[in-house]
Amino acid sequence: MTLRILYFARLRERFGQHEETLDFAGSTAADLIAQLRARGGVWAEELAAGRAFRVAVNQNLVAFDAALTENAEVAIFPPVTGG
Amino acid sequence: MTLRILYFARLRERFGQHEETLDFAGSTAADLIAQLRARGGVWAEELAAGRAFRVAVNQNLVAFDAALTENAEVAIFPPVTGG
Amino acid sequence: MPTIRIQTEAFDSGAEMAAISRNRTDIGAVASFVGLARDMNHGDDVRAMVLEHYPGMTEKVLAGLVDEARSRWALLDVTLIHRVGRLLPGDAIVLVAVASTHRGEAFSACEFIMDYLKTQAPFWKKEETEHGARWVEARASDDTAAARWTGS
Amino acid sequence: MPTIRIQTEAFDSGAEMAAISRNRTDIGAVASFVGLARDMNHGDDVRAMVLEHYPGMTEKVLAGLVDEARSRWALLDVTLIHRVGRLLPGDAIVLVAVASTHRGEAFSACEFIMDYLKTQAPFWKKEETEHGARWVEARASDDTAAARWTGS
Repeated sequence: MTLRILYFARLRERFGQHEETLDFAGSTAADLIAQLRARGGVWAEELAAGRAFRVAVNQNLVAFDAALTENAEVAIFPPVTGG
Repeated sequence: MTLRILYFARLRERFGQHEETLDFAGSTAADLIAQLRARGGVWAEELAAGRAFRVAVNQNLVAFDAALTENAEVAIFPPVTGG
Repeated sequence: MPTIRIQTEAFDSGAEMAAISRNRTDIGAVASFVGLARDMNHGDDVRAMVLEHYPGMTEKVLAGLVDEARSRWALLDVTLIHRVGRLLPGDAIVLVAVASTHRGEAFSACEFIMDYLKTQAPFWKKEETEHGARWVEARASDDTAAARWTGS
Repeated sequence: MPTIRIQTEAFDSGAEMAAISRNRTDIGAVASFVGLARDMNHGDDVRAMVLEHYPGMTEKVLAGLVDEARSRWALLDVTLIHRVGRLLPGDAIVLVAVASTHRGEAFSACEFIMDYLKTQAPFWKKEETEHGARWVEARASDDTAAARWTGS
């Protein structure tokens, strides 16, 4: 399936991009994280197990076992710090 | 001893006075209430056991067993309803 | 540093709340509360209300409440204004604004001051309704609210 | 009826808070909170901060928070304004104002909205300090604060 991936804040800066379109063969958010982590470097570092980051699918916060669907907008970002 | 007694809100209206100077032979706030209650009429009614009213001595809320002292300013009033 | 006022004049709650953080850069949080005169109470139209107080004791109680709040929480400033006299529906009766570094202290102190003011400060409200004037009765829920802050 | 705004422009928190009860006589209580940019954090001078957000999701989350508050408490009106972009110390970042008949609902709803906003709404702060720029880390105390509202 095709996914639109968005990065925010520290992750956007570390990854050097705000947005990408990705071909994805897995099924859950956890699978996507594993695929990104496999890129190594800052990807492996920032998305390592134990690092705090959040995933939203179609603008809703989800647990890592959430299923992804064709053309979903998936956002990956650090814990929020507004207010 | 001589006491200055103040009444507020509903009690001021029912008693028809805001302030009086009183000769007092008792010792506590409860004694004073008993002396006022003995006047009968609205005094007996408003200060009856079980009616909700408060006593302040020299501008501090006190329990009914508080001792009164010469020239004390004693205020008797309904439960407060500001804010 | 705290501002405490009892006054017959109307006050501008927005301006008072804004003033607490003006020209300061160390405040992270301002929690505030405004109590207003409503046009309805216990099902009756209220046309106006008159607030009576006990001059002397009121000032003492309000200063004591603010001191107590400042001893419980790290506060940067407090503003407390209470009107007395005749008020119309929509008029602000009371304002409590509390400034602090973080929001937890500001919220707690603001609510604490209001809860104690409601049960300790010698103010009384008389409402003018279509059926005549009546003194507002104290609410048991206010005692319950104030009791939250003891023994904790 | 609720007002929800995300904006780069500064806002006048006093004017916004006053506006919520203007020309109304049914509101008895307005609880509000203003979060401000401070000149100091973790011991360092902060010269400015930049607030980033996730356009689209932010609007959705804030509307959801306000809806949730309105389903939990009887509220008469809510105003929620959050700035994004570059802010200077002393600038208001966020305003939450809640109007209700009685103060308990207004205080609870205001604090609830802030607690959830802090942990759910996609905003991120970056501080410019004397040692360079740094992303603000989430505080565990914010998760604790938000957890108070679940399971009660």
